[in-house]
Amino acid sequence: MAEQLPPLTIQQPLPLAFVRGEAVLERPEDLYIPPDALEVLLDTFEGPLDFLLYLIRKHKFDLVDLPVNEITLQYMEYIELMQELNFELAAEYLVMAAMLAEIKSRLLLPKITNLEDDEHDPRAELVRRLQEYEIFKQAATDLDVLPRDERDYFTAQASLADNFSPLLILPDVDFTELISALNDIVKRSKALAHHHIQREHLSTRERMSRILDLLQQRQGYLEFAECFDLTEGREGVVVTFLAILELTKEKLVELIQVAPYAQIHVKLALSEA
Amino acid sequence: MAQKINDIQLLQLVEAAIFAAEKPLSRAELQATVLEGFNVSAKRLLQCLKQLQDDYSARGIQLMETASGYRFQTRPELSEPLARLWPERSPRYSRAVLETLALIAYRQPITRGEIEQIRGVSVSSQIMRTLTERGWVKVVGHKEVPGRPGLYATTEAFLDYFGLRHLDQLPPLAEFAALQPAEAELLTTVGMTGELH
Amino acid sequence: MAQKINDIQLLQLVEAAIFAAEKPLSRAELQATVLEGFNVSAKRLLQCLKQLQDDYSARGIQLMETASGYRFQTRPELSEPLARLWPERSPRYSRAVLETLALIAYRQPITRGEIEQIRGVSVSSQIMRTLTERGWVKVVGHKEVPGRPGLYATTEAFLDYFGLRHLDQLPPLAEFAALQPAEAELLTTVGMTGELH
Repeated sequence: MAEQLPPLTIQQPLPLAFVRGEAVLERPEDLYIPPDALEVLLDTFEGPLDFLLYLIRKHKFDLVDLPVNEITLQYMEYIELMQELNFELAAEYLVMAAMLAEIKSRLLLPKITNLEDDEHDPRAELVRRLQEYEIFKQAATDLDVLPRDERDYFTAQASLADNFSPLLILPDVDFTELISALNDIVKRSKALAHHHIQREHLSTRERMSRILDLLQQRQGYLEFAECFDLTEGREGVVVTFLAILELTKEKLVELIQVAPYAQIHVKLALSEA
Repeated sequence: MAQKINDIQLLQLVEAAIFAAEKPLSRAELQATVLEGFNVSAKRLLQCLKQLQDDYSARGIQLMETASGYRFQTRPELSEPLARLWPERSPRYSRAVLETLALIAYRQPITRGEIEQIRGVSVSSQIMRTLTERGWVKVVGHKEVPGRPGLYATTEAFLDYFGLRHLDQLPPLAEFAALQPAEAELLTTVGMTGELH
Repeated sequence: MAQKINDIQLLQLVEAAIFAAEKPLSRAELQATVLEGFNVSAKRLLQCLKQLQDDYSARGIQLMETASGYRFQTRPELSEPLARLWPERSPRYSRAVLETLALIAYRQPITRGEIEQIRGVSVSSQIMRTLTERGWVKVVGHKEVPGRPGLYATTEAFLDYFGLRHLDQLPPLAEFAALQPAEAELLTTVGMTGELH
């Protein structure tokens, strides 16, 4: 990104800088920056720290042993230039200018404390912030080159087969709901109630269903004896007998005996038509 | 200045494109997008797609050609276990469904008309379908009256669901028989009332 | 009453499930959905996934494990021709967005104020909204200082998007130790300054 920037105005010869022990001499550069280039410049930087880092790297200053005088001078020149050109500068740039000026003035004061104490170097905080920012600036770049979805790879998906249907989770019914539904019917139907209150064993009705079901499986024809399951005992036989009587009465089945003492058959009732 | 692409690269690219596209890709679309600039002949592309079809023939997904193009889809045999990835909770049963179920349980075998008579409102086909699809009721016969209406009864699945061994484990409803006036009358008339207990 | 499933059926089912799911599937999710009722041991499932990884190693798509689970994705080498399937889709993010995201990723949980302090500029609401809407960051709590600012952290979706399983798979920060002010101060005090650079 930095390489694409327009040449910067340098109004004074640059000092010698030492990078990893190597002396570097920068030559003065062109004084003129076109105003729209400055605007691009402002948009390029993510704030004063980014801008300062750019200046430091450009002039190959040592970040740890920051030459505050030079960097302040460089920084101020740009800020003043931009202000002269009426660019709207973010407040952060002006705060940074003030901070640099303050550090510079403090460095000019006679040092009272012992020199080896880093904590009293007025530059320390700024250097720390620059270092920290630079590391996250790099982290952002690293993050950007990580292979990522929708750019470097795409999710591979398959459609569902045509016969697919989602799993239907059927609602649960509580036993008491069933009973309360029934009670509602009873209450509602009070008007219809007959005086003769009959109580019927549900087992009879259940057996009626079973016999009908069996008749359906046997093409509507059963020997009377086949309806009974003797292993059920006496009670079972009675229930079955009552069920057959009830089915006959409701005209759902017919009992057929072709001759006296002949086998009785149970037959599904057929409509007259 | 067409670029060269070998058979393996072609296969990978076509495979990846069909998997990544949101909709089926036709051969023309493949040529116009991912294969643009590679100058792959129609015959070569067809061979490549045939190869892919073979490669996936024994896998959990298959390459299918639909009207709008090629797409991968899951094997039809896997639909049932895959359905568990998309469970859909159906809404609770309405009062009408529960009342109908209760009437079938206590008055089986019973026709829809008889249920309507007791409930005093019509019973929609949807209600009967809901209960039948749930496997709780079934038609055990037809009443020999005009229209031959189905006679509904509860199933073993119904008993299982409610943890019952027999229907008579349902709480007795003394008042219940009173709801069938016609029948009650009949029973009284033929004097069999006592024997029914 | 667990059903039996042979190795081929298991492979097909797991393969189809990962391909059909809209999002990455974890082993736990596979067990709880498509494998429910099959009683497949953790070891066997892992072997099956390893087998799938091998099967696809030379194909146009690959089986990847990200933070939230397994998914198939196209080979990164194919991104250029594949991108032609979506001419309009090429999400680029500004440096401001990326720096903010990097700070949240490496320094989470972090407040917007802390991000601004490190970046030396204000962080617009638009940036936070972009990151939140993408589902990459979320507020995980509030710092107990005046104004109770939200503490931001990255999400699983962030890891998924960058194909990572854990945060520690992020590229390491350069000289991170030197940057923790409290730590740096402590080190300075004990005379270790020299080693920090």
